[in-house]
Amino acid sequence: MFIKEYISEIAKATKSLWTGMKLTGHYFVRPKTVITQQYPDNRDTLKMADRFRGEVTMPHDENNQHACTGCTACELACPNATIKVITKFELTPENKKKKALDTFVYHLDMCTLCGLCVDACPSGAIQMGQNFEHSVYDRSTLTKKLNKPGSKIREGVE
Amino acid sequence: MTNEVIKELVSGPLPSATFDESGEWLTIQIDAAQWKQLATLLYNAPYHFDYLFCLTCVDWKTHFTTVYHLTSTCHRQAIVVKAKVDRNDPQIETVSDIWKTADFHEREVFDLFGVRFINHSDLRRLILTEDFEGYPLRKDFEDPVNMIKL
Amino acid sequence: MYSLHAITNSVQNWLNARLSSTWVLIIESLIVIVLAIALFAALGLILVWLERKVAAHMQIRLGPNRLGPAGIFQTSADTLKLILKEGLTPDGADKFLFNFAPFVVMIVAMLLLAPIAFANGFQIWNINIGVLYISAISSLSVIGILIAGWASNNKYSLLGAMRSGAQIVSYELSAGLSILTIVVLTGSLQMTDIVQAQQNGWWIFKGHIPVIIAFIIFIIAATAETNRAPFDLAEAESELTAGFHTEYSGMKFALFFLAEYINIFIVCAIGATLFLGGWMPFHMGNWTQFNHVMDFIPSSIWFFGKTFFLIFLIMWFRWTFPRLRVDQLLNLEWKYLLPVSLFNLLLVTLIAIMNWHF
Amino acid sequence: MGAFSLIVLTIAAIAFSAGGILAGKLFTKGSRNAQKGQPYECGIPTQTSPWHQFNVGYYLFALLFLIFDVEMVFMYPWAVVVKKVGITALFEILIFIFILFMGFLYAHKKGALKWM
Amino acid sequence: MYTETQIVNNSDDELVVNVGPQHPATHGVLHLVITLQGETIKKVEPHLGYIHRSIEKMCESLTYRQFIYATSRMDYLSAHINNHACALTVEKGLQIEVPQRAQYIRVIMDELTRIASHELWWGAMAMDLGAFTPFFYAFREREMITEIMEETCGARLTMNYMVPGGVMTDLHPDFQKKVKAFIQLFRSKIDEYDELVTGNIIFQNRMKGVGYLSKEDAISYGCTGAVARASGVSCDIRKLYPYDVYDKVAFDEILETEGDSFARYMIRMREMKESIKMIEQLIDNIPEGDYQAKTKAVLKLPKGDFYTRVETARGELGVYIVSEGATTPYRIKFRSPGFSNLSALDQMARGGKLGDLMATMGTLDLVIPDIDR
Repeated sequence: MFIKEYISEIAKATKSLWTGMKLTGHYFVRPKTVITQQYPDNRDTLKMADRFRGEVTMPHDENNQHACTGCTACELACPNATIKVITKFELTPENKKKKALDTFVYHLDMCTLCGLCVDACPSGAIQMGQNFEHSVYDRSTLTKKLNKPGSKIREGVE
Repeated sequence: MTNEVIKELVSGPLPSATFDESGEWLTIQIDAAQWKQLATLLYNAPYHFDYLFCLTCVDWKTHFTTVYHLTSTCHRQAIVVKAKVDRNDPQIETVSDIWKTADFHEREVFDLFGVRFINHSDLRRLILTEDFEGYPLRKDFEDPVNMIKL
Repeated sequence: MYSLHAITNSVQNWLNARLSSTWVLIIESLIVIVLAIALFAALGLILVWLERKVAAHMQIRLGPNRLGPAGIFQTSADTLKLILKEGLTPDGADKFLFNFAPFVVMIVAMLLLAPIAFANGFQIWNINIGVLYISAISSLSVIGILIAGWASNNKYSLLGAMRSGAQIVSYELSAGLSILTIVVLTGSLQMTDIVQAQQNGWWIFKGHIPVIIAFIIFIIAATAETNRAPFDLAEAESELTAGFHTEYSGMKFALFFLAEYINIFIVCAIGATLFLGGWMPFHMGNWTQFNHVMDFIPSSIWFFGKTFFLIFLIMWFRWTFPRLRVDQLLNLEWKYLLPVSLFNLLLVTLIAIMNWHF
Repeated sequence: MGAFSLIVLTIAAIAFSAGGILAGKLFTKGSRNAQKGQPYECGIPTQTSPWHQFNVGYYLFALLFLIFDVEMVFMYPWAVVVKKVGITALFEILIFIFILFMGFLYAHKKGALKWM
Repeated sequence: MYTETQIVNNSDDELVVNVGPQHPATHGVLHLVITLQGETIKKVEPHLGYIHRSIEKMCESLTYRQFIYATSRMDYLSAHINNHACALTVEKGLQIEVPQRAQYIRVIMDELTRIASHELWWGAMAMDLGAFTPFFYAFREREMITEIMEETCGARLTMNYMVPGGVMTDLHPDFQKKVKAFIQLFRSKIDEYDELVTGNIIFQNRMKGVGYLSKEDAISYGCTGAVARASGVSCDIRKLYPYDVYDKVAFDEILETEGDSFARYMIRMREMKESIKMIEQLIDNIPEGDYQAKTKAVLKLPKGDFYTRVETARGELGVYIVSEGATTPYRIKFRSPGFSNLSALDQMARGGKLGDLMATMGTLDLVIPDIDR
């Protein structure tokens, strides 16, 4: 019947609206369910995942030594020409010439953080860092030199 | 339905078509002029290749090939048609009246390769601006501003 | 116990004792102007903040929380930002109408304040046809929106204005009919009379189900008349970017924005007055003790409490429901709300005549 | 305060709006160029003017509204006296609403409420 | 930009409105030119290219290991699946046998990506219809997935996790535990979605009967994914041409026949539940072993062309590689699902209201970088 249908339609509609309102009301009265993070405030406690790819870093040990042999595998693996490895020749104790790293230039502004360079590195010299706060005022500061001044290759890394 | 049946079907009206079965699917190689005839043939019953799932173009420096991947939603048989297009005067009959999806795909190919699709209802640049010069996906395209040679 | 009524009386007496009647009028006018502007500014700031907080908590986030405790100064900062923005007039616009529209909207919003009883005896104009006055003035606000949409020379604005016109005009019918139910029960168009009639109980409690239905229809119509989601088709940002105020920027936009919130306040105030007893405290039959406690709460608190409850209800709608389509919106009015409210009016008439209400 | 309050409130509204806009003008340094003056249409230069005749389909609702709103104005005086008049008022309004409703049904049947 | 072609041939009562590139409903830089008559849509004409990066051209100069990263940027919501498709194509060319463990991981990741993508779609679509709150509820669950991804893959959106021969790194030790916790939570939350949106009368009225696409049109326009399945076209690549371990999982291909926006909506909602089922079957049975097959340092595909189809969250993604035997592809073509789905928009939106267009576009689930590539 028309009137009956008409009324039941209204009743059904009202019920469906009320179900939705109940849900939003449910969350409204429960401030504990808030999921947002107070980002700059929680910086000290913010823990990024270990594998998070934030930037390419080159770990140095306490003797200011790294593991980069200057083989340019990372440079070749990089799809965007983000990495430029500049090598030099050093004399070994046996008075032989040996290729060594001079400067490891890393263009963070071109990096897509794909992790292919780390994958390609045969000596584990570079790693992905967890830092994600990369905003700077001048783009030129995003071109980084990853090996620290005066650093040397670690003994035994070939 | 096997590849043999299709071969038989195609080689009747189009004796110059060549077949290649080395890939995953049967590949039919034809000339641009024969494409419309073949398309109509393939679309109509009983084989009913009603689903054009990929349309693209390859620049071979000497010529283009437009590549059509077709399948049938009832028989699930896929075939590939490669039509050879002249590079100096690239044109081929449109199939947007058979498969509507070809409308956009042909416009994209026109935009990026410069292949003109004859009788296409609305052949305009789809992605690039109207005043753009050159066809970026051609092998000899050079863009001194945006392209970085590695 | 102090009350706003006493304060106004003493101020008037104090003025009357010292000045001539013309000066009293001028000074009173100035006081009214200052109070009205202060109310507008305060409401704008509070309601926008409240909306953002309500929205945030429904959306499991915190909302503004940086500027001041719980972010209460956020809206002040926003206003400051809007003041510092350039108020642009597009080249192709009808310059006079474009700049005139915000004034129309504001004037309408301001005029609607006149008959509202904010507290016991605290009212700008105790007009004897208060309800009719509100119906008449509130329908003017659509003109401001139409002017704004038309003058912008923008397609979104124009479509938004057209939608708004059809919508406000349609929903005015069911709003008017649900207001009429209360008029029928009270037998008066005066706001004070309507409030007084609810001394022994609010209409929503005494009037059986028909009044509750009228109340629901009124809330729906009020939401629609103020262009609020789910009826915000005039702005429908996913369809018309910003609807009728697409071209407005800076303070001109702020005035539209403010007027929207003021209008919400006003319709909710009217709703509270008609259905929830205005400034009348909550009384329970013969519980004298309880009634005394309730009386102790100032009448202005009662009024604002009820109004803000209704405002919360409208905000709750907004942050729960999707938007209606424009033809569905008109369908809802013409096929559901209007017949139902007509029928409902008859029921209420029967109740009123038979004295079946409490 | 009486009807004089209307003037007072209008002045208040104008003062408020004008004050806001003037304050805005005071603090901003406007610059103008051709792009800035264009109407907003998602960043694309607008092609046709919106100021030409086009079909919106709202006008039927406007006409219907006119009918109903006028009827409603008649109902206000009735509503005030309904309690005093008693049961006669109910029948009167029944007839009134019946006629109104017939008109409404007619409009509905004619398809006036259907969106074109 | 497009001025010359559009102005003319407008009859008097028509209004040409641009929706996009800067419009809240287009979720990106899609540009639609809409011809309106009153509120009724006469024609919708998409203009593309605002975010075209010519990934196909770029890939021609990248090696077979490198080009995969670029595909994460196409359909960024199903980055895993894009990478998966590329890895599969290279594997097909090189005939590499992928270890079982890697196959399991890949499928689980694909399905998690699908859920994440559908969640975002759900929120964004509700936003198109004017409801803001669902967006945040959807993100609450999506955040759990992105956190799982972050732990294992190292990124939240553009993962670059699948490499030719397997996956880049092994699973995080907590992976299984977290996925199970997510599944448990998600099952309860999906009811909330239904309460808030699916059952809502306004929503249903907005969606039902809107943006109708017939089965024939769906096939002819080359629609895939939820768009085609809502019209009754069986086109789930996972079922028809299973890759990796999809043939070992029991799941249903979700089909509806109405062809309207609500059917497309329901398909995606049901797909999420189906994905949960698939993950549940796989998560406890990940075999031990290598996660990556031994491959050469420099990959060279043999001469020939290779085509792979996978099912992304939006539909069928085809990767077509023409190889000349070099270290880089000679020509690469991505057949993106959004591109074909978008071409059907005109057909679907015609005759509807302006509000219907938003409902239709919302259920098409357009990701503009996927269309523009």
